[in-house]
Amino acid sequence: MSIWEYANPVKFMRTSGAILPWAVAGAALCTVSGLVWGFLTPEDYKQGSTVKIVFIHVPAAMMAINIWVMMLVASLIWLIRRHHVSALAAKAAAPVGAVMTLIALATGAIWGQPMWGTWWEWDPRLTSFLILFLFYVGYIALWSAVEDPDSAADLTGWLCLVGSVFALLSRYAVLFWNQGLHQGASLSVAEGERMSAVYRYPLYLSMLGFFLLFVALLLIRTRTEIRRRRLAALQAREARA
Amino acid sequence: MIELGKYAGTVLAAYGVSLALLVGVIWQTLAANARARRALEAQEKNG
Amino acid sequence: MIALLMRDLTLATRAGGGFGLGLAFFLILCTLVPFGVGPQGGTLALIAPGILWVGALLACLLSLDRIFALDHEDGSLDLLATSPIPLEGVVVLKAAAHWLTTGLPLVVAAPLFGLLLHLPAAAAPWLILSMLIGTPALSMLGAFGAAITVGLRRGGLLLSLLVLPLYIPTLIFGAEVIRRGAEGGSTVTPLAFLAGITAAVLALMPFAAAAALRVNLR
Amino acid sequence: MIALLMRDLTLATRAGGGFGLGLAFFLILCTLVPFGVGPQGGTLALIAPGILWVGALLACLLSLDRIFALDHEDGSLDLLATSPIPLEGVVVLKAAAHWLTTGLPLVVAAPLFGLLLHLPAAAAPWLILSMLIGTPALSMLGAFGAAITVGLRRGGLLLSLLVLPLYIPTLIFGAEVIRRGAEGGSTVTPLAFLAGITAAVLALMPFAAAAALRVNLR
Amino acid sequence: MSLVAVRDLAVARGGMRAVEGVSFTLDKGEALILRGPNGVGKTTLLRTVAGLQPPVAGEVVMADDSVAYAAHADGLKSALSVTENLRFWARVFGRADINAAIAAMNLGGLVDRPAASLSAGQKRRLGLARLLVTGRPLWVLDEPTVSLDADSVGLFAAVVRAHLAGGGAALMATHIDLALDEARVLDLTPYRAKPGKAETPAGFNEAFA
Amino acid sequence: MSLVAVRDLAVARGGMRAVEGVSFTLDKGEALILRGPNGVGKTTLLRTVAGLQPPVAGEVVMADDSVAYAAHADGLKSALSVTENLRFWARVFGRADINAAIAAMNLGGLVDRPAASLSAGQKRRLGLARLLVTGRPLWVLDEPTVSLDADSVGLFAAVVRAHLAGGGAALMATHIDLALDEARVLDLTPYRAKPGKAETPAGFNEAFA
Ligand code: HEM
Ligand SMILES: Nc1ncnc2c1ncn2[C@@H]1O[C@H](COP(=O)(O)OP(=O)(O)OP(=O)(O)O)[C@@H](O)[C@H]1O
Ligand SMILES: Nc1ncnc2c1ncn2[C@@H]1O[C@H](COP(=O)(O)OP(=O)(O)OP(=O)(O)O)[C@@H](O)[C@H]1O
Ligand SMILES: [Mg+2]
Ligand SMILES: [Mg+2]
Repeated sequence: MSIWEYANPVKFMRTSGAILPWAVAGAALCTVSGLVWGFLTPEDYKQGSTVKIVFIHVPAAMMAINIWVMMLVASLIWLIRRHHVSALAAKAAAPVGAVMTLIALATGAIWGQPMWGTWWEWDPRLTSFLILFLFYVGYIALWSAVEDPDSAADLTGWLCLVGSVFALLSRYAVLFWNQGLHQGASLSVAEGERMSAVYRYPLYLSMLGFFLLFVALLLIRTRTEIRRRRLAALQAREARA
Repeated sequence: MIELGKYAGTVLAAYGVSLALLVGVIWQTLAANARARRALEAQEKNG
Repeated sequence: MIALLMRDLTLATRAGGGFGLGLAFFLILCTLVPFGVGPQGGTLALIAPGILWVGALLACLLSLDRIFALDHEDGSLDLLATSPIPLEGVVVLKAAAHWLTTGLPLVVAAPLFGLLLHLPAAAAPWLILSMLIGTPALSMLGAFGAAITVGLRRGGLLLSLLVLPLYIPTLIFGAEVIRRGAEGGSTVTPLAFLAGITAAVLALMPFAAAAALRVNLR
Repeated sequence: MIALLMRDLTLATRAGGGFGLGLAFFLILCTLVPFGVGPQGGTLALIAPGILWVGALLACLLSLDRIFALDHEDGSLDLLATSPIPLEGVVVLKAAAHWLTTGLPLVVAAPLFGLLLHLPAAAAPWLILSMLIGTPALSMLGAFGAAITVGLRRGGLLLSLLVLPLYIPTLIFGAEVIRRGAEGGSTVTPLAFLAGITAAVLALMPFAAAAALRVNLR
Repeated sequence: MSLVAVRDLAVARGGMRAVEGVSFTLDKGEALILRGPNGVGKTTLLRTVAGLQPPVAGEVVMADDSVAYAAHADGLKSALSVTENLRFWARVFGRADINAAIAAMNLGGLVDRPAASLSAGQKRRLGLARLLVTGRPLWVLDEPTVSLDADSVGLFAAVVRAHLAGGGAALMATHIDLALDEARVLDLTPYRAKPGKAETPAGFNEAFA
Repeated sequence: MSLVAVRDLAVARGGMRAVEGVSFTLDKGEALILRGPNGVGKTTLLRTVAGLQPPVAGEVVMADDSVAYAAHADGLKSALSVTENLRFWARVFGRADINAAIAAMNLGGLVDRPAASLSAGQKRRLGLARLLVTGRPLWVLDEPTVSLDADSVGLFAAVVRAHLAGGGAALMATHIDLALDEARVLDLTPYRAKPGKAETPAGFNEAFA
């Protein structure tokens, strides 16, 4: 079975209906246990109990970026292969991505207050997330402003394409503009500096949880979009008859 | 009850805001889905 | 009369109604300014009151063309003009709807954006207060500008030119309230001026706007 | 092809064409900022490069909706799409006309407005140079945004929301050039980035904009 | 008494008189169709009668709040449903009941549809229902059937006829035949304003001509 | 060879096929009038033939650069004079001479007037002159006579007839009678698309219905 077949709405409804319970259960299990485990970890000698924030902050930040990449892929599939469900999936993903970005920003800001002594600093990492959020908002606004779904899918697809390039470009521009305070990615850093296992395993778990949560939300939201489109399609057919 | 030390407010605020946002999208997702399902069923019954 | 207000609010919150766009624009502006000015917290804090007010002005401004233009295009305005509601009432209601969908969200969100610009915490209540008092005047003056330009295609830039000068007094006193509040000084005088301007605008502009509308309906 | 450019320029300079409105808006903005920020020369000089660039961005922005919308409404766009000129060419010409009527006057007038904001004299040549290199990208990106929103009634605010984030890299490097120039530092790197962005935008965006136009003509 | 009496009316557009010396009255149950070539001033006359612009000379006598005006644009919001659209206009005109209008226009099956999803004919029916909920006796209609097909024109004529039968009146401008045989026709061509100094100029173009 | 050959064409609007299976050819000197009720898909078909939107199925065969399209909107700039408007379109279409068009449309006395000051009938004549300066053989016209009076309609018919006589062809949609007796008429009603799954959906509304 090729992945293109998922674009057939009926097939998608059937397959997603079968996957959905598992995704929901997995998401609930991993997110809840990851966050609870994370919440129960001991204090860091430097950051005190604020280290517990990492279990929300990092998965959310990761998903914020990944969801945009997923939207880019879905938009490309729509623009090239014209699979309608693909366009709807991109539309369905955007609000989840925007919320993930907001969570990363909010937890970061709250964390920054004790750590850096300020709610907000124009650090490159933070700033590029703010820009990513702007792109999410623009993308969502464009979807809701264009009435004709075919045009909306095409236009948002192009916007996603151009926006991706500019989000990346902005990131480098921002790095040039200001060197920041934020720590680098510690999951990939050399063995010696790695985050201790006490924090690492609950972090992995809640990252998996956030990912599954996204999958579950994406499936439900895409199904919602399909139903809405079907309703509109039935009404349009009636109006024309 | 676990001890959060002097950063209790910070940690709780971070978890609180995040959970509120998560619950927000989840609730919106489910509500919209239910609404769409109901509207579609009504249409398919009538039409 | 309440029906008109409710309809405008409903329309604004429906898909494509543009609710929240003003807020997003405000956010973008608060992001752009540090890119231009540089990320130093000290400089930003200094100019934050001014930037926040200018941002609110512009966010208001860009949504003004929705006040009458859509109703003009689809013929609603003609019908409203022949309805039992006096045209002055229509103006007030439309300005009120604009404020509720644009001004009020800005007031609520402004402290958050203040954080981005390192506005001192002491200034936040003054920010809210000054915007709460000042923004209704922005909507009402905007309604006047929108009434003047309603017949023009693509009158957006012209509208800005007409309305921005009218916004200057509100801007000056509004920013002054925040600045004095941040320094712990007395804010009574600028607050009084701000409130006075808003009161006068709300009392008088509906007549001017309705007159302009009548001309454009002709 | 040249005919289209000439027509757009003629239209812009005729009554109601809006030539000079962008400049006037820029001027108003440069006067609003001191009202909001306070008149201290030191602060103003510090933020002048940023304000000038942000002002140019906004002045550009507010005239964007004229790029395609008028031609869409009166049917010219349909006819241009069936004409021998490829749609990509139409996009480039319209963006060029927009730049000539909006961007270029801003470049020329910017040093004057720099005076209003106490921009140091050493920075003026850098201001002109950076705007000369950067503003064409603004017009071209704006044409893309205008092509996306051409079918929407009253898409002004949405257009800003879509276009302003795309302006960020240009803004950052543009303001950086002026700041470094004023301090006597090396401006080569930001200038190179600025020119690179403009070149890439001019090379690639016409295709994206033409694709969006085709969707909206459908 | 007549619903509306127009006496020696002169109307102006673009700063110049378009027609002058127009007089007519409309009683309950009467319809009057204005005709004339493009630009003679039909639209202008209708807008003056509806009170949207002041007359240059002459007068329009009628009771307050008796006109419902409609041009091509229907005043419908595509984001609102059929009910929401009608209820809005009903409330603006101080009335509550929209069911009668829905029934009269046979819109029953469509009440929850957004106006955007209606077909052209359905939209037209909704536009007519909007006239009904105003409760106004005098309909002033400007080219109400532009680009409508024959079926929709027939529907429109039937509604106008019902309005007349219910004691209303209608004043319309149209180029095409509406199959409303009971309507009187007034050709505006003979009333075209003569260039020449009038004592009160209608606008800049006349004041300086 | 024919100027345009349309074979088994299906066109879509709003994500759904409007008409399908339409075939016709137009030779030099021929005119075809499309008819059908509101919303059947006349406008959509014309835009597809003009190349403004892609067909869903079937094909439109013609030489490159042979279509001149015109809908209600005339593509005229009210700030420009008659000459400026015409010269612009002539240059866009790679031609230089506008005098022939001005003479043909009897616009000689108006050349320096801004388009804003023209009457509706004069505007229409200018719009037709614009078609002439394109030099394109196939005219695709969508409701070209909407809200024109009888005189203007007659003028329009004469111009189309001259175009046909000069070796051109015309494809038009209209609800009213144009007095172009030599034109063939194609009623689109029988070609209305049947709901039902097509293998490639025309858009969202078909993919999900
Ligand atoms: C609004 C502001 C912030 C944003 C948008 C943000 C964004 C991010 C992102 C994108 C990551 C993922 C890095 C990666 O794995 O590649 C991250 C990780 C992290 N952030 Fe933040 N951050 C913010 C504020 C803060 C603050 C104030 C702190 C604490 C002082 C902080 C501490 C961390 C830590 C410890 C990590 C984990 C690094 C790692 O091990 O990967 N962040 N943040
Ligand atoms: N915006 C305008 N500015 C100046 N003059 C105008 C304007 N609109 C119309 N006119 C002029 O006013 C006169 C009356 O126009 P009006 O629209 O009332 O005519 P009409 O009889 O309704 O024509 P139609 O049959 O085309 O609808 C015309 O001579 C016209 O040229
Ligand atoms: N913007 C739109 N969005 C969705 N559907 C549309 C839109 N415009 C038209 N349609 C639908 O497309 C179909 C074809 O419309 P089209 O305009 O081609 O018809 P037409 O034959 O030209 O009608 P008319 O006689 O009213 O001009 C109609 O059923 C209409 O409902
Ligand atoms: Mg008229
Ligand atoms: Mg049509």
